[in-house]
Amino acid sequence: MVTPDLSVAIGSVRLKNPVLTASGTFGYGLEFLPFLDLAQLGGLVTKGLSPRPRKGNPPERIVETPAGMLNAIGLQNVGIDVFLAEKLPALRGHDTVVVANVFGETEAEYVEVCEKLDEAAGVAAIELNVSCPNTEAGGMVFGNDAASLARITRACRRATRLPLWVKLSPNVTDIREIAKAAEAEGADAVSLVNTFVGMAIDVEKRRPVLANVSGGLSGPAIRPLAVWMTWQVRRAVTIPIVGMGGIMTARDAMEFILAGATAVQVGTANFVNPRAAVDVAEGLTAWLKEHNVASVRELVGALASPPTASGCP
Amino acid sequence: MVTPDLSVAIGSVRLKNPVLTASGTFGYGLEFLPFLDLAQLGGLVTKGLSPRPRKGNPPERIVETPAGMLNAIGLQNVGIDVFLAEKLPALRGHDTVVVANVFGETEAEYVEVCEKLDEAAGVAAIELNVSCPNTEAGGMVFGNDAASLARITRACRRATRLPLWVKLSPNVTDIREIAKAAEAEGADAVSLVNTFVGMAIDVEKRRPVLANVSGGLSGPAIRPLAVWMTWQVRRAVTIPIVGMGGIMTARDAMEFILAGATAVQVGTANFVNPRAAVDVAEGLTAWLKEHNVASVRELVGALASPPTASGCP
Amino acid sequence: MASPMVQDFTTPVLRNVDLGRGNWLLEFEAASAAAEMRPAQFFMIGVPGSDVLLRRPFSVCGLPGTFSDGRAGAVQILYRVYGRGTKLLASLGPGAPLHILGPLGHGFTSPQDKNTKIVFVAGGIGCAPFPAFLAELEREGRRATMIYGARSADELPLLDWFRERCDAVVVTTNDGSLGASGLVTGPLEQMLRGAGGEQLHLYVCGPTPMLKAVAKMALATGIACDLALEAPMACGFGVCLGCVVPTHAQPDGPVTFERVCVEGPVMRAERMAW
Amino acid sequence: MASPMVQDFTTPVLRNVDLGRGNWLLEFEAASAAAEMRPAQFFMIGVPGSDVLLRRPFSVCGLPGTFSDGRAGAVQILYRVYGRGTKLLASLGPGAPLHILGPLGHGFTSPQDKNTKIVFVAGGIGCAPFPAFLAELEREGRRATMIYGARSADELPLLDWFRERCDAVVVTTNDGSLGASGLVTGPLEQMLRGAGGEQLHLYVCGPTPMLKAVAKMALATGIACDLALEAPMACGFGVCLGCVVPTHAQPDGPVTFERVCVEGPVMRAERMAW
Ligand SMILES: Cc1cc2nc3c(=O)[nH]c(=O)nc-3n(C[C@H](O)[C@H](O)[C@H](O)COP(=O)(O)OP(=O)(O)OC[C@H]3O[C@@H](n4cnc5c(N)ncnc54)[C@H](O)[C@@H]3O)c2cc1C
Ligand SMILES: Cc1cc2nc3c(=O)[nH]c(=O)nc-3n(C[C@H](O)[C@H](O)[C@H](O)COP(=O)(O)OP(=O)(O)OC[C@H]3O[C@@H](n4cnc5c(N)ncnc54)[C@H](O)[C@@H]3O)c2cc1C
Ligand SMILES: Cc1cc2nc3c(=O)[nH]c(=O)nc-3n(C[C@H](O)[C@H](O)[C@H](O)COP(=O)(O)O)c2cc1C
Ligand SMILES: Cc1cc2nc3c(=O)[nH]c(=O)nc-3n(C[C@H](O)[C@H](O)[C@H](O)COP(=O)(O)O)c2cc1C
Ligand code: FES
Ligand code: FES
Repeated sequence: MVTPDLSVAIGSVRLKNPVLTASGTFGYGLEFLPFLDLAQLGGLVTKGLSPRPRKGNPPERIVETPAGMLNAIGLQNVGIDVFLAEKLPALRGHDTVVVANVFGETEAEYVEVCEKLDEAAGVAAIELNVSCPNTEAGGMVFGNDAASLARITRACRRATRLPLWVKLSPNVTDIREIAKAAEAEGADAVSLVNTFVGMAIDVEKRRPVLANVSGGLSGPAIRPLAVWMTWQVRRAVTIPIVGMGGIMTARDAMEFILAGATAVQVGTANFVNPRAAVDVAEGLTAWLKEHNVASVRELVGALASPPTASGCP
Repeated sequence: MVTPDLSVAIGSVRLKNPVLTASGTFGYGLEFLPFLDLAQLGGLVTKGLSPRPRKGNPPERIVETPAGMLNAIGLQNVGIDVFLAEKLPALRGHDTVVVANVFGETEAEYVEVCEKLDEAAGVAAIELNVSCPNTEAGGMVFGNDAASLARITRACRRATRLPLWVKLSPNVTDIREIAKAAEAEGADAVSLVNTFVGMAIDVEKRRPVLANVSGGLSGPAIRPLAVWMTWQVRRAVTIPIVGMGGIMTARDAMEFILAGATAVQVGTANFVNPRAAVDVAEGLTAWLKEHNVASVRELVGALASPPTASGCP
Repeated sequence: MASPMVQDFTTPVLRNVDLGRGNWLLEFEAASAAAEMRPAQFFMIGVPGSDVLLRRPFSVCGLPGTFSDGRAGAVQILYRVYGRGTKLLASLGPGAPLHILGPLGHGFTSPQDKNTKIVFVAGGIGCAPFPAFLAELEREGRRATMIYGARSADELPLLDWFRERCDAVVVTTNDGSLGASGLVTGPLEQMLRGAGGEQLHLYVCGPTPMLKAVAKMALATGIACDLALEAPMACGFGVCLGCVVPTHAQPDGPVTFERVCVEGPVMRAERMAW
Repeated sequence: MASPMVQDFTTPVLRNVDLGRGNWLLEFEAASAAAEMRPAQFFMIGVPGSDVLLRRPFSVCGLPGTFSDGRAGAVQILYRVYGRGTKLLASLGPGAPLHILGPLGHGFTSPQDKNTKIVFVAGGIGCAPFPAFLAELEREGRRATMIYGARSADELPLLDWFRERCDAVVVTTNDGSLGASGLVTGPLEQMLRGAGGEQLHLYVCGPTPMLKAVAKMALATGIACDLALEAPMACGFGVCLGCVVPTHAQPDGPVTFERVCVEGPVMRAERMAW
C-alpha cells in the first residue's frame, strides 16, 4: 500500500498531519529542536501570549495526580512584543504551521494581541484561550458562558483576518452551547479541551499543594471526559474540531479523530517524551497502513453507527 | 494517647466514623457481609432506588480508563418496594446508618420513593441522585441547573421528614450555585461528587466501548476535581458536606476532610478491595493518633490559612 | 450475593511460567479457597501497589491434583497476555504478592447420567477451565472428548496435556496450520450428526462469537450445552452490575440482565437472550 | 532552552544496589551523555510502560571514574525512596529499561582561585551530587571539607566514602545519634568564625530550609555560596515552567521566577529571592 495521506485542513489552514502540540506544553517550539525537526509536526501552538510579559504564579506550580498533573503556571510568558521580535523570526525558518495562543484579562487585551499578530508573517492561525477570568466582570471566566464567549470571539474576529480557533473550557454544564456561540461569531474552528479545574492538598502540611490553591488537570486522567466533549461538539457545530486531552499515543489520538476531531493536540505527553507528537503522527501512519485506510480524513467522526446516548449512567 | 474520636454528625444523623460507602458501589450492603461487619462503617448508601425495578442498560456497561472507570449501568435496581420488603429488613439487624439513594425520571417519581421511605424504619437519611435526565424537561439533567435542582429538592423536602442529602452532579459550570439552591430548599447536607460524563472508543471496532455511548467516570482520576469542588462548596454553603471521588486510602479521605467535608464516601475502591471503607476508617484512626489529633472534627475544613484562588492556571 | 465462602487474600506468586506465544501459567497458594472451588469458577486477581485499578477475572485452570507438578495447596491459572493487566501479571516473579478474591461464580457441573458423552469445546485461551474439570471427571472415572480451535497452531496452549488425557482432541485452526481448517463448529456439526442416540453434553469456553455459534447448534439439536461466559468485570462479586449479559432468567420470560460473575460465568445455552 | 547536547535515550539498569535505610544506588550506561556532564547536573528518569506519568529528577552522583567499582561508561545516581516514582525505581532489577533525559541544567563549577577552601554542606540524600564533584576536584589536585547533616545516623548515605576522601567530614544529626547534635548550621558557623582571612566557597545541597539557613549565613558573611536547588518538575528541560523559584535575575532587580531545571539547579545564594 502507498503511504497513507495524513494531511488535513482546519478551514483554510492546511496541516501535513493532524498532530499539533498544545499551548503551554511546547514553549515557543524552539526548546524542542534538540529532539525533533519541527517540520515533522502538523503544527505547533505557542505558549499563551498576553500584551505584556507575565511572570506567572509563585511556586509550587505543579503536582502529579493519578494519571495526570495539576498546573498553575499563571500564564507566564514573554509577551506578544518579545514573541514577535525574538521567537517568531526564529520559527520562520522551520517548515511548520505556527498557531499563536492568545489570552488576556480584559477584552481589550485580547484584541490588542490579535491585532499585533494580524500583521505578523509566519502565524497561520490564532487560538483563543478563553479559560481566563475576566477582571472586568468580577473574575468570571470568559469561556464559561455562551454570551461572554460570544462577545470575546466577536471582538477578536474583528481584530484579525487570521483564522480564529476558539479553545473551549471544559468546566461548563453544556459545552455544545459554548461551541455554537463560537461558531455563530465566526470562529474557524474550536479546539477542546483546556484543563479541568482541580486541587491537591498536602495532608501533612494541611495546605494546598499549589500556591494558587487550584490548578488545571491535564493528562490521561481527563481523556474520557475530553473524548465525550469532542463527540458532543461534533454533533453541535459544523466547523472543524481540534481535539485534545491526555493523548499519549496514536491510539489515543484515534479516539478523538473517530469522535469527530479533524486534528489533535498533544500536551502533557511532551513533558514525558519530547518526541511524543512525532511519535503520535508516525503511529497514525502505521495504523492507517495496517488498516488499509488511504487518508486520515476518512476516519474523522467515523464511529460505526453511533447510537444516541441515553444520559443517566 | 486515647483512641481518637472519629464520630461526626451530618445534621441530625450521627455517624460513628466519617466513612460511608457510595451509592451503586456497595449494592444493598448485604453483599459485603463476607468481607466486613457493617457496624464498622460510618454508614452505607444504597444503590439508587426508583419507584419500579429497572433492568438497566445493555452491556458493555463498564470500561477501565487511566486511573478510573466509566460505568453506564443505567441505574439497574430492585425498585423501592422490593428494597423495603426484602433488603431493608435484613439491614436492620446491623448497627450501621443506612442512607437510601433515590432517583427518578420525573419529579413525581422522586416524590413517590421519598414518601415510601418516609414511613420505613431503619432509614437514617435520603440521598437524592439528581444526575438523571428529566424526561419531562427534554432530558435536561435535574441537577445541572440551579432552578431545576431547587424544584426537585423542594418537592422531595415536602415528601419526607427524613434528613435530605442532595448529591450534586459535577458536570456544571459553577457547583456553588447548585449547592446554594439545595441549601435554600432545606437540604440537610450536600454530597459530592457524582460521576463525570465521559466516553471511551474502541478504535479497532470504531465504536463506543459502552452500549450507552457515554458513562460516568469515577476513581482516582477524578479526585483532584472532586477535592476542588468540595473546597468551593465549603465556601458557598453552611450545611455539611459529604465528599467523595476517587478515595482509595485514608490519605485521600483526609484531602476531602481538610477541604471541608464532614464525612466521605468510598465508591470505586469497594470493587478493588471490598474492605476499602473499613481500611479508610482505620487509617484515619491511625493518622489521628500519629498526629495527636483528638477528634476528626478538628480537621474538617482545617486547611492552614487557605489563600484565595486566582483563577487562571 | 457473593457466596459466603469467598475469600479475599494476599499470597505470593509461586511460579509464573512462560508457555510461549503470550500464554502463561501462574501458580499461587490457595488451599483454603481451593477446597470448595469448582472448575470454571474464577478468581479476581490484582497486583497490590500497581496502578492497574481493577482486578482481572481468571478461571481456575488447575486445582490441587490437576497438574502432577503442582505444589500442594496451590492452584494454577492459565492466561494470555492481552492488555495492561495481563502484561503486568507476566512481569511478576516468584514471591511477588497477588491480591486474590475467590472462588467466584458458578462453575461446571458434570451430567448426572454417567452414560452422557462429555464434550469440551474450547477456543484458544478458552481451554483454561478444562484441566481442572477433566481432573475431576477422571476422579469420577469419566472421560471427555475435546474440540479445540484457535486462529493458528500457535494459540493452542496445553494441547499436549489434553491430548494425553482426553479420549480424542479434534483440533481446528482458522488458517489450517494444524488440524482441520476452519472453526470448531465444523467438527462439532459432524459429531452431532454422528451421535446417533448417544446423549451429549457440551461444555464451551472461548470467544463470545464462538459461544454463540455453538449455543445455536446445541439449541437446534436439543443438546445440553453449558457456556463459560466472559464479560468485563469491575468487582467480580456481584455489586457493580457491570458484567451483565441478556438472559431469560425465566424460560420464555422477558429479557433480563444477569451478572456473569454471580449467576454465571457458566450458563445454559437456552438461558441466553443474545 | 535545553542545551543542544541533551539526550533522550533508553538504557538498561546495570545495578540497583540497596544501601539500606531506603537509600539506593542506581547504575546505568550513559557514556555519551556523561561525556560533558558536570557535577550537580541532573537526569530526568522514567520507567517505560509504567503508570507513573512524569519522569523524576536525580542529580548525577557518580560520573565515569568517580566510583572505583563503576563500570566503564556508566553513571550512578543515589536516591532515597520517597513516593511512587522512587518506589518504582527501587523495584527494578538489572536489565530493566530506563527512560533517561540529560544532562540537564547547570552544575557546580569549582572556584577559580586555587587557594579557596572548598566546603560541601550536605543534608541527607543531598549528598548525592558531591561524589562526582569531589572526584573532579581530586583530578584537579584539590581537596574538600564536608559538613554532613541528617535527622539521624541512619540517613547519611556514603558517609564512609566521604570520610575516606575528604579533608574532614563534620557530621551533625538532629537527634544526636551521630556527630554533633543539631543542624549543619552549628559547625558551619564555627567554621566561618574560625576561617580568619581564608577564602571559603560553600557548595550546598539538601532540603530547602537548610539551603535557606546556609544561604543566609553565607550572605551575612559575604562568603561564596552555590546552592543545588530542588523543585517539583514535569519536563526538566525548560518548557513546562513548573519548577520555578523566586530570584533576582538582575541584582537588585525585581523578583522574577526562574526555572530550576534550566537556570538552576545550581544557583548563587545572592540570586535567591526567598
Ligand atoms: C469469568 C472470566 C474468566 C476468565 N478467565 C480467563 C483465563 O482463564 N485466562 C485468560 O487469559 N483470560 C481469562 N479471562 C479474560 C481476562 O479476564 C481478560 O483477558 C483480562 O481481563 C484482560 O485484562 P488486560 O488488562 O490484559 O486487558 P485490558 O487492557 O483491560 O483490556 C480488557 C478489555 O477492555 C477493553 N478496553 C479497555 N480500555 C479500552 C479503551 N479505552 N478502548 C477500547 N477498549 C478498551 C479491551 O477491549 C479489552 O476487551 C476471563 C474473563 C472472565 C470474565
Ligand atoms: C534537580 C534535582 C535533583 C535531585 N536529585 C536527587 C537525588 O540525587 N537523589 C534523590 O533521592 N532525590 C533527588 N531529587 C529529589 C527527587 O526528584 C524526588 O525525591 C523524587 O522526585 C520523588 O519522587 P517520588 O515519585 O518518589 O515522590 P512523589 O510521590 O512524586 O512525591 C513528590 C512530591 O510531590 C508531592 N505530592 C505529590 N502528590 C501529592 C498530593 N496529592 N498531595 C500532596 N503532595 C503531593 C509530595 O509532597 C512530594 O514532594 C532531586 C530533585 C531535583 C529537582
Ligand atoms: C503546564 C501546562 C501549561 C499550559 N498552558 C496553556 C496555555 O498557556 N494556554 C492554553 O490555552 N492552554 C494551556 N495548557 C492546556 C493545554 O494546552 C491542553 O489544553 C491541556 O493540557 C490538555 O491536554 P493534555 O492532557 O494533552 O495536556 C497548559 C497545560 C499544561 C499542562
Ligand atoms: C458502578 C457505579 C454505579 C453507581 N451508581 C450510582 C447510583 O446508583 N446512584 C448514585 O447516586 N451514584 C452512583 N454512582 C456514583 C458513586 O456513588 C460516586 O458518586 C462516584 O463513583 C464517585 O466516587 P468514587 O470515585 O469513589 O467511585 C455509581 C458509581 C459507580 C462506579
Ligand atoms: S463484576 Fe461486578 S457485578 Fe459482576
Ligand atoms: S521542569 Fe519543566 S520547566 Fe523546569
